[in-house]
Formats: sequence, C-alpha cells, structure tokens
Amino acid sequence: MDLNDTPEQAQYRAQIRSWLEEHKSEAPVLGGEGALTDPDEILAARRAWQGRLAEAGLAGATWPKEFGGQGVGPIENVIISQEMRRAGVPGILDVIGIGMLGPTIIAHGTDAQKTRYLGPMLHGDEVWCQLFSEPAAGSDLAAVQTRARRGDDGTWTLNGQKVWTTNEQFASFGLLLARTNPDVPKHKGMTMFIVTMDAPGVTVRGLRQISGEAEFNEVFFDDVTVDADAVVGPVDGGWGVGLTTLMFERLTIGLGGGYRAARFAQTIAADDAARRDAGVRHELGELSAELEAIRWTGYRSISALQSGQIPGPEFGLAKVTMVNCAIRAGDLVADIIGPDALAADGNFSYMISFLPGLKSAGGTEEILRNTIGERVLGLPPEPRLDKGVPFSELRAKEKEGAAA
Amino acid sequence: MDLNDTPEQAQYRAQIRSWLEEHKSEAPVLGGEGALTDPDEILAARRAWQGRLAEAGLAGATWPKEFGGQGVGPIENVIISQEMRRAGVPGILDVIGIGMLGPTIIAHGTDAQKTRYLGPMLHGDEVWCQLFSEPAAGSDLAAVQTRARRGDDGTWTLNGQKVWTTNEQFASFGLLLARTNPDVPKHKGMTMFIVTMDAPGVTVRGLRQISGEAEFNEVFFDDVTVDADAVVGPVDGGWGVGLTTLMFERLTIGLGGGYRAARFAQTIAADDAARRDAGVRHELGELSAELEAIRWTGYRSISALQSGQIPGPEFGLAKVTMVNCAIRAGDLVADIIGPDALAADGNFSYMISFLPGLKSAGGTEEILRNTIGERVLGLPPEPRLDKGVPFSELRAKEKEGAAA
Amino acid sequence: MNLELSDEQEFLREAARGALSRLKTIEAAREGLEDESARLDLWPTAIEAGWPGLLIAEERGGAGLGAYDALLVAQEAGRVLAGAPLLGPLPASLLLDRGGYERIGEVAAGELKAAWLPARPPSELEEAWTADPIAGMARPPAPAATVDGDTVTLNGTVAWAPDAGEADVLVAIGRTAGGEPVAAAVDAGSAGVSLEPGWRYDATRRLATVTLADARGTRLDVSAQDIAQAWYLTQALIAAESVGAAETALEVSVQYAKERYTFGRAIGSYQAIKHSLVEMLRRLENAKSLLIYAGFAFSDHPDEIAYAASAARSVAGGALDYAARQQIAVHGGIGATWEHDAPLTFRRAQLSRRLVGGTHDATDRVGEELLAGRGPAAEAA
Amino acid sequence: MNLELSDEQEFLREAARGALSRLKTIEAAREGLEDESARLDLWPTAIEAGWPGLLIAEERGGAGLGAYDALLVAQEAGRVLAGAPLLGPLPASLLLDRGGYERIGEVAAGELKAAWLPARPPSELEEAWTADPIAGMARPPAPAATVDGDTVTLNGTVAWAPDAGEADVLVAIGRTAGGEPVAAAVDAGSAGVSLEPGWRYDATRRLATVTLADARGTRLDVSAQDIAQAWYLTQALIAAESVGAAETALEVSVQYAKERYTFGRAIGSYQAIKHSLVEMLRRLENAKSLLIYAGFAFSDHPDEIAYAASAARSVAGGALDYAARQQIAVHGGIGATWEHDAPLTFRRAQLSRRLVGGTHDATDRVGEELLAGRGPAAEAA
Repeated sequence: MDLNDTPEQAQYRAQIRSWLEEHKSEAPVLGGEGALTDPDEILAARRAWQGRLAEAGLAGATWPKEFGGQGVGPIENVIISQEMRRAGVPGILDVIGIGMLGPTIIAHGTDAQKTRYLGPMLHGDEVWCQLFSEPAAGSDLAAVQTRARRGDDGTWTLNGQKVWTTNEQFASFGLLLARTNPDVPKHKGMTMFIVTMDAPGVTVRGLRQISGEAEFNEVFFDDVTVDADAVVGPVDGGWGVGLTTLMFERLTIGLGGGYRAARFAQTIAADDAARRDAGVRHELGELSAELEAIRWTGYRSISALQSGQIPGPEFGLAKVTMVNCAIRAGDLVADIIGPDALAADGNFSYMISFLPGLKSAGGTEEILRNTIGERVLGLPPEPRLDKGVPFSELRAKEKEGAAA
Repeated sequence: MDLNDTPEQAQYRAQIRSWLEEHKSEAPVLGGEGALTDPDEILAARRAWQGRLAEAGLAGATWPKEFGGQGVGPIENVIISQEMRRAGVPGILDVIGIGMLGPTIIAHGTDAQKTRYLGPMLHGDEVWCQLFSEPAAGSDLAAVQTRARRGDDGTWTLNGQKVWTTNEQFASFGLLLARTNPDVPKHKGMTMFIVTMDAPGVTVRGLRQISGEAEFNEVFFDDVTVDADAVVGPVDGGWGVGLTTLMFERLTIGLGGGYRAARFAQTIAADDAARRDAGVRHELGELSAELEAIRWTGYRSISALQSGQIPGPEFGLAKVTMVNCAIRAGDLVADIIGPDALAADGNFSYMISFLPGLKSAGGTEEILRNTIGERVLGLPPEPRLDKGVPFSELRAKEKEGAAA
Repeated sequence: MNLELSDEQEFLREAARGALSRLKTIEAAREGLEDESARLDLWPTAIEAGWPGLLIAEERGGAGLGAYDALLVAQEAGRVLAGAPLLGPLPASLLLDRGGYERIGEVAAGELKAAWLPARPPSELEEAWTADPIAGMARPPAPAATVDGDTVTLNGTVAWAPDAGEADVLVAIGRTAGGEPVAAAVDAGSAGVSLEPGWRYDATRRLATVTLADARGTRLDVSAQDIAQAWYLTQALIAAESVGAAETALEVSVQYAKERYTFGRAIGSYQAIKHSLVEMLRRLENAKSLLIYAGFAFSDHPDEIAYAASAARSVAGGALDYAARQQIAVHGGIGATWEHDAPLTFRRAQLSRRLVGGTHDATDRVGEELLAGRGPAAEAA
Repeated sequence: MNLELSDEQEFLREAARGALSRLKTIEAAREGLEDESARLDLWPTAIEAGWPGLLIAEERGGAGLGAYDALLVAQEAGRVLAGAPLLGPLPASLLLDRGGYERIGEVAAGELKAAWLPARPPSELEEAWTADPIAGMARPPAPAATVDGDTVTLNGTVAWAPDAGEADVLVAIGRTAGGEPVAAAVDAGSAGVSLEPGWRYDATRRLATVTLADARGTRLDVSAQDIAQAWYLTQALIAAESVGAAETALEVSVQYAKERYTFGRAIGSYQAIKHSLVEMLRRLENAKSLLIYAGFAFSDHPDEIAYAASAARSVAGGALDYAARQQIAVHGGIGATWEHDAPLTFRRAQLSRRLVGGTHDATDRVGEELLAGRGPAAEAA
C-alpha cells in the first residue's frame, strides 16, 4: 500500500507543478478577492486559459500527439487535475469536449473532421456540447425521437428537442444523436451528427432548476439543415458512436471532489447545543464515515488506473453514496440552523436545492443499480419488451398504454 | 368519529362478555401461576376449550348456522376476539381451520364433505392444516410441484413436499394443493385434496428456525393414497379453490395485536443513561409513532368491516411496518443492554431471532409491495414470462437457466 | 366503532376543497418565490369558509367544531399547497375562547385576526417552556412575564411564528418567574411589540419574528394544559397539512408512473418505482391513522394529546419528506425543474419540518411521553 | 499511488485462507450453539500461521508486520465466521511489544497467550477512560490503578473482553487517580483476578468478564496514545472481520439469486432483489475503502487512526448488519432456518455490533473527531 507516486509519476508531477507555479498568475480569478464578475469576461478568460493549458500539454493530455495531445495515460491526467486543484487554478472550460466528444471524433470521425474540429476544441476557441438526451427518452438513451431526414441533395434536416445539456449558450458545435430510420429496432436506426449551434432553426433555452438557476438547457431543432459531411461514423450506426462517448464519460466520473464532511462538522461545532447532542453527533458520524469511504474509493480507482485497469461501474456507486450523504448532511444542518438555513443566501440552501436534481443527473440511481447488478454481480437482466421491435411500433404501443 | 359500538354491537358484546365472565374459569391456563406445562395436556385442554366456545357460538361465529356457526358478520368476530383478550382466555386452537379451511369447504366442498368434516373441525375434535407452500415455489404459490396421479381405480397417489405449515404435528387432516396436469399452464393443472395426516407415507418434520425452535413443519408425501371423494372442487380447478382460502386469510390478518411501544420504552426507561440520551429517545419516538399508527390502522379496518367493506391489501402494509419497527426496536434495546440482551433467556433474544423469519412469512415484503402497487395504486404489473406456458416447460427452462 | 367521516365532516371537507379550488394556489406558490405580490392572501377565503371561528364555541359566535374538523381543513389546504391561515389563528382561537377573551365574537367572525406565538411545553431533557430560536439548536425560554392583575408584561423573542405578521391580536405565552406559563392577548400594534415579517424557501408560508419589550397584554384565564394543547394542536395541523401535500404528491407520481415509458414499459411496472410509490402510500396511510388518533385524543382522551399529536406530526412529516423527494425522483430530471410542481412540494416539506419545534422535536416528544409512562392506556374499545 | 496488495500480503492472505479452509468453521459455528465441545480452538492454527507475533517487532521474535496485514487475516477469519483469536491477542501484543514486556518472545511464539482488557479513550461527551459495562448504556470507568514503581495494583471490572478467558497474561488498562491511563501485564492466574468466561448468541466468540480486586501487574512503558491505538486496532479488526463476513454473505446471496426462480424468472432479475444486492455491494466497497484508510493511518498518519479506524468499524458494522439481514431475506423462508448458514452470519452481526464499545460508539467517535477538528488534513497525494 503506497499513496506515493512512482519515480516517473513524481517527475511528471514536478514538471506540471513547476509549470503551474510559473504560470498560475495568468489563470483567471473566479472566486474571492479580485474575481471576475462579468459572464462574458469570465468566458473569454477561461477560453484563453484553456488555450494556455493546451499549449503546455495540460489540456487533452491523453489525446494522441498527432491531434495536439501528449499521449499520456489516465493516471497522468489525474496528476494534472490534482496539481491544478493544488495550485488553485480553474480547470479547462470544455470538459465535455476534451474528455468525451474529442475522443469520440478521434475514434469515429473522418480525417477531414479531425483536421477541422480537434484543434480549435483543444484550445478553447470552439466549445462543444453533447446532444444525446431527450425529454421523452428518460433513462433509455436509445429512445431518441429527434428525426434526421435526408434530402435529395444529400443534406439532412433535423427536427426535435434535446435536453439536460450544458454549455449550449456559448457552444459552437454539438454532437447530436438523431433517428434516421424509425422502422428498425431502436438501437439500429440512429446516426451521429455534428451540428453548428448558430445554424438557423436552433434555439437554446435555459432550463431552470429548483434553485431557480438554469443549470441545464433545452435545445430545439426546427428544420435545421446539416451537410452530408456532418455525419460521424456510419449512417444508422450512431449508437456505436454514442457508446464510445459514454465509455469516455465513465472515465471522467468518480475521481472528482464532492462534498467533504469537515464542512458540515464546522457548522455543527459552531452551535454548542448541537455539538453536545448525541443524536446529531451520531448522524454526523454516520454520513461522514461514508463520505470518507468514497474519498478512499477514489484513491482505489486511481490505483486501478495506475495498474492499467479501467475502474468498473461499481465505482459509480460512489456517486450514490455522495448524493445521499450530502442530502442527509443538508437535512441535518438545516434541522440545526432552522428556517434560516433555507434563506436564499444561506450557506446550504443552494446545496439543498441542487441535490434532488443531481440524484437523477447522469442516469438515475435505479438505472445505475441495474447496471451494477448485471455487470458487476452478474445478475440476469430484466426481461426486455423492446428487443427487436421497430422503433415506430414501440412508440405506438406506448401511446396506447399511456392512454389506457 | 366514534370508537364505540352501535347499540346492537354493544348488546352482542355484553352477551359475549357475560358468557365469558361465567365460563372463563373453564379455560385452560397457559401462562403465569398454575399454568399447564405438559404439551399433551395443553393440547387436550385447548381442544376442549374450543369445543366449549363452539357450543356457545364463540368459535366459527361467521359460519352459516346450518354448519354450526352463528351467521354473524366480521365485526362481531372482532368483538369476540376483543372480549376474549379482555377476559384473558386463550383463543381457539384451530385458527387456520375455522378461519380459512372451513370456509373454503363451505364454498367448494361436496355435501358429504361438509357433513363429515365441518362439525369436528368446529369443535376442535379434528384439527386441520394448510398444505399449499412448497420449498421450490417460493413466493409463487402456483408453482406447486407436488404431484397427484390418478390410478385406474379412481384413487389418487400423492408425491411431494410441503413446507411453512403449522399444526401438522397434531392435525387430523390437511387441505392440499397438488399438480394433476403439468402439461397446461401452471394455474390450470392443480387440484385441491383433503388428506388424512396419519395416512401411510405422510411424514412430518419440524423445521427449526433461527431461535432453534421448530415454529414450522415440513411435510413429505411418499406414495400417499387418497380416495376420489377427497377432491375439493373440480379436478384441475384447485387454483380457484385456493384463492378462496387466501381471501379468507386476508380477512384474518392485520387485526391482531403485535408489538407495543410501551414494552420497549419500559426497558429503556429503566436505564438512566439511555433514558437521557437524545439519540435513543429519538429512535424510540420514531419507531413508536409508527407502531402506534398501525394500531389505529387496525381500528380503521374494523371500521371498514363495520360499514361492509373488506379491508384492502393496503392494510397488509401494517405488517411491513410492524416487522420493521420491531426489528429497529430490538436493535435499539440490544444496543442499550449489550451482549446480555442476546442471552438465550433474555427478554428480547427470541424476538430478535424470530423477526427475520417473520419478514418472509405469509409472502415476502417485495411480493406484498407488488400486490399493493398493482391492486391499490393501479400500477401496471411486471412482464410475466410464465403466462400460458405449460408447467413442465417452465420447469425445464428454470433448470437450464440456473445451470447457465 | 365508526371512524368514517360524518356527513357534516364530509361537507366541511368538500367546502374547503371547493373554496381552495377556485384559487390558483400552486401557481402562487411558484410565482411568489420571485414576486411577493403574486402571493395569495387567503384570509378572505378563510372568513367566507368560517375557519377563524371553527374551534370557538357556538355561543360565542363560532362553529363549535372539534380539532379533527380543523385537521380536515388543514389537509385540504395541504393538498393544494395553500398558505391557509390556520397555524397561527386556530391555536390562538382555542386559547382566546377558553381564556374568556372579550372580543372573541370578532375573532370568530374573522374581523379580528389572531395568531399565537408558539411555546413548547417542558420535557425531561428541556425543563422550561421555550420558544423557537432565530437560528441554532438551543431554544430560548419563552418570553419572561410579570403578571399584575389582568395585565401581563412580556419580554422576549419568538422566531418564525406563523401568520403573526398579519395578526391584529397576538396570543403570547410568557413564563413567570416561577417557571409557570401564562397566556396573554397582546394588541399587535401596541407599544413594545415589534414584528419582523419574513419567509423562507416556501413562498406560501407567512412567518414573523416577534420581539416583545415590556409589551403589555391582557391575561387569558387558561391553564398550562390549555397552552400545551395549543402547541399540540399546531403540531396536528402541520401533520394534516403534510398529509394533504403528500397525498397529492402520491397521486401525481402514480399518474406519471402509469404514463411514462422507458425501455418499452411504463415506469410504474418496475419494482424500484413501484415499491417506492408503495412506500409513499405506507407512510401516508400511517400518517392518516395518526391524524384520526390525534382527533380522538382531542375529543375523548386529553391525556393522550401530547402523544397522539406528536406521533402524527412525526409520521406525517416523514411521509411528506419522503413523498417530496420521491416525487422528484419518479419524475426523473424534469421533476427537478422550476416549472414543475414537485419542487414546490419539496419546498413545503423542507420548511415545514423546521417550524414550530420541528418534526425532530415532535418525534422526541413521542419518546418522552413513552419514557414517562404517559403512552396510551391500553387497547381502546 | 498503489493500493494493491504486495506479494507478501497476498501470500499472508492466501495462507490464512488456506489454514482456515482446513477447519469446519461454519459447522462449528452452528453446532457450538448447542454443544460447547463442538467449538473450535483456533489457537493452534494461529500459532502455526504466526498470528500471535504478527505485530511484534522482528528483533523480539515477531513478524514485524503492520496493522493492515492483521486486518487481512481478520477479514479472512470473518469470511468463514472463524473464531480466530485476534481481538484479544493482537492489541495486547501491540502494548506488550511497545511496553518492554520481558516475555515478549514467548508471546510472539504463542507460548504465552495474551489478551487485553479494552479501555475506551475519552471523548468530549464521556471524559474518562471507560470499560465496557456488563449491561446497560452507562460505561463504568476503567479499573482504578495505583502505581508503585513497576507494580500496578488494579480494581475494577471489564465485561465482555474477547479471548480473555483463555489468556495466560492480561493487558489491563487502569486509570490513575489523576485520570491518566496506565497499562499493566497481569498474570491471569494471579491473586485478585477472577475470570468469568461466557458467550452470547454467536458461538464463535469467546468472551470473558474480568474482575480485578487488588490484582497486581507489571507496568508497561506505553503512552496514552499507545493505549488508544490498541482500542482503535480492535475497532479496525472488528471492521475487517465484518467485511469478510459481509463479503461471503453477498457471494452466497448473489449465487442463490441467479439460481432461484419465481414467476418464471431468476429472482436476481427483479429490481427489488437486484438493488438490495447492489446495496450490499455498495456498503461493502465503502467498508473496504475504509479498511485501506485505517491501514494507511496506522502506517503513515497516526493522528488519523482514531478517525479512520472508527469510520471503518462504523461502515463495516453497518455493511454486515445489512448483509446479514438481506442474506436471510433474499433466501426467503429457508434463509431463516436453523440448518441454513445465513442465521450464523446474523448471529455474528448481532453480537459484533455490541462488542468493544459497539458500532454505535465508533460512529459517534467519527463525529467526535470531526467536531474537534481532528478529521483528515486535506487531500492525500
């Protein structure tokens, strides 16, 4: 058991650290004294900072060298994150593009696509968004209804709605999954497209959450035209392309920070009655022990990465633990403070409002438990009623069922 | 809102109370000073007491008069139970016979069966047991494998095993569900039989539970012969007969006593440190409030009976609440007392050992939640893979799946 | 035994439902979060429906109804997240009616709006009468009171008192030097009374922090038991509101679970969703049973009021907490958006559990009563 | 960062698994409930495997291994519900080794069997060093100690001490008049020592209540921190045993859920079963992560030992409680029968959670450390 770096990693870390030491004054200040406040300024500064990071090999480090990356492994990526956190500088702006969409294009895109899109993505000149989820699809990502029809001239016309997406408001491009053939089973009739976000017919609308803030967007497509060369991967083969994106998504979760027990403890310790209450102490202990556990689960996944394994879906359970413990912590702290804990400017009210939505974000807890039960424990799947049924028939059945 | 009797009920109650006042000295003493200890003596005394109750109209009161009952409604039955509890006398011995199996025979039996069996059942001369559940069937009552084959002489030969049954060790008869045709879907090929428990080939074995006590039995049938007139209801129509039994079973649950919060509170109050501990107090409060709720849910079902409604399956949720609260209470009390709470002769160790089994008794919590979700909330059922498939094929599929 | 509603009770409930249905309460709950002017004033509705006088004796101009009747109204208000003025006025009316308040007729008619300043009865671990704190877990003592004949002089602060900001007359609970509680009717506009109205998170609840500095009021001739009953009536009313809100959350969620499909099946056919809806039902049914118990205690068994009302609030509070979170979860992502109604239920649940002692304290009280041997006598009937 | 086991650790674990697999530990756990002679004495196994000297320095005849290595052994013992003599001997060996005990070589070789009498370090709400009580929630102070040179005289009782009934030498923790803890090696056969061996519910655990009446022992030269570490080592060992037992419960339950059919499907395909098995996994993985943390604290961050070991016990205890009950539930009725193994896991879980302070107290300690600002420093690495 060794929490330390190998000599090679230590050297890599030193190199990153020294670059950051030298350049951190160039990073935008997003919090505390002297912080930027104007959203446009923040955006511009973060784009520029991502550009600096890319030049220095700290953005997209796992990308192959030919596309501007460093060709390093996931563990080096973790080291970069740790050092950036340590240096107190903001991370890259386009996490989705660099972490998931770029790698998808590298895997499935044409040479022309790679040449055109990867450079500006890496340097933050063009931000990307992911357009997979739809309101009617829910947990079933493959139940895409956004329709792409091919015209006689080979161009495609898109109609539909995407949701639960971020960054659209300043994204240049989106990677969009659309249905191109409704008459085959649902996984088979989809195609992946690159869409220009300022194309005519694209409308982005903020989707306000419980807190009142628009953490996500809805995007509407109304007769949006894209060229034939916007297709990524084979026509009607979009599901396979999407799976690549989802695989890269899994690599990016579970290593992050999350809620720390000490923060809740400080608030409780400041209230003498709460501090001496046996019930409060016990509840704090219980949720903190679990939060501590997932910190170490995080180290375990880093260690797994290090020895060449990809962390299994069971590490997704850390998210379940994190969300549920944070919910308990919010309830505990607000029970102690009382109604004032719920004041709009309270230290915990944003968290209390944010968590119920987080519970569903990135797949509901139920879906995650299914996946882990099946992939990790080897339990048999639910019977599937939608297998092999053409998508158009499925939709008709649903409408019938819901009306019954 | 009125917790009191109607004038008619008050009169009925007075009549029951006065009979009990007069005759309670004849009841066997089962606990405290002067209690019987010899199991055979206890059994004989309880048979005799059931006979006295039957003569007085206090056993099988809801049975039609022609079969020895009083033809009264369920609310009068509740009054009888309440008064017996109040008088501190034991109830009837053969709850299963009088509450469920007798009514089944009344509904589906032949005249000869009614004449032969109902009288001795009512008076405790012949005790009955229910032989439905099987080890391999689990929650699926219809997955009966016990086989009944008809011989050329019209008699039937039984082979198989039943489980989770009570009273076999002194029962004269059992009502048994067996498969008579495996080549039709599973609900269609079963038949209900009356079996003599001392017939050659019947073996009863106690099934020890966690506590070490044999609260249930297994019964083995090894080439047991029954006559053609032992069939209750139509041949291959046993499932319908069984449903009648289950309907009467539902009427008998949910009105009983269960665990009372005061008992746990007394133990806690006796420990000064526990009594003053905020966490203990809160946990006691939480589980007690729920236990109190189901006491009033019980009154609600009595009130529903009174106005002619049969309590819905949602009242089955009271059992879920009861078991889970009692488990929490056991854990709380044992946490306070420490290892001594688990001593074989401790006040709570039997309860702690008993509850895990009770959680599955009478259908698992999961099955109950399915039933209530579907029947009460109107939610759609799970997809059924076994519908319309011949039983023999189902079994073959299972064996294949389990081996995979 | 008959626990069905009487015809009069059915009528009362239907009338409340009807009156509330004519108002856009849910919309107001949402819009009120950003625009205070969008909030509804339900006092006219309350007057029209006769709620202010519900618990006041008929001979003094009220309807002379019982606590359970008030719970039926509160449950209906909860169903549509209405900010009905009940938690402040009804317990106040109980004390004013019993205490021989002169202008009780005006209170009953709704011409004089009353609200009480809740005071928590002592318990083994907290031996004084206390008020809700502005923040934190330590409860301050109820305002200090000196009694001179019919006049009571009060000093102290009571935070987060429902409906107190709009009241004409406050029923304040003071604590004498000897630790005994005393109730007084204090004119809201009189010297030494300062009111700081405010709201938190749930725009349907009007709250106020009231500071009394040598404020004078008229003594009400009520016992410590009466004052305790006002506290437990408030607990039961919050329980009933919570039951109503949880009931709607269940109905809405069941409906959605039948209509929404994923992987070719209605989501309500999946055990995870189905069982969580059944868990909502289980908690709700338990809470309903305890509302009946609380009503029964008020009408027939006053020595069980503390136990029954606290149990009702504890279980109903838990039922609403669970229902509010599950309603969001069952609806998936859309359930956590501003335009959906589920977050409004969630806001209601979050604030309710922290008002008037809080759900947590009600649960503790159930334990307190049992540990002190004050649980229910034995089987009823 | 490398949290994989070293080759030596893999070997230690495999050796433990091998040694235990040659014994019928599960059968003994069942038969021992009715027949004390059926219980296994695992001391010979322990000697052969070198467990008594595991934590003793190499120069004094031990293996010089670390706490995490001991946890690996405990986890293996837990997997097969073995009554391995670890909870008494290992913390005792830690104190004897650090304290300059003369006969440490014999202890390391297993010729002299040592067990400690656990004493709980103070906390904000319980300011004295205390012992486990015979019954009830109030913890008695650790035995009173008077120190005269190298001799310590002890008076007091420690209940439910693991392995103490079979020990040759007891490591008793006394409390001086000034409230400071002092450790002493006491010959189990010496005057003033009375041992009452006993067991409860789980036949694999040998326990004893030890009364010291002017019993004399030799002072061990250890600090209060050392004594506290013995307590937390015991917590971590119980955690590791619990992880092992929960791991087996999960494996057995998953296997059954794949093979058992109802309504035409394997029961493991139903969400209710599947999600509860995943919940077993979630708790188990969390507990495993905390075992690593506890091992890391012992080897690299002694100021986090209290926090890490307590967190491990808290989460592992919860994982075993849950797994034990779910194992029974997944198996349906058959899981609650005498002949099944699931009740043996349940017995283990029930007793474990009440030993050496209990799971509950370990959870409280996690809160204690955080409230006192003694949580982990920041991100490691």
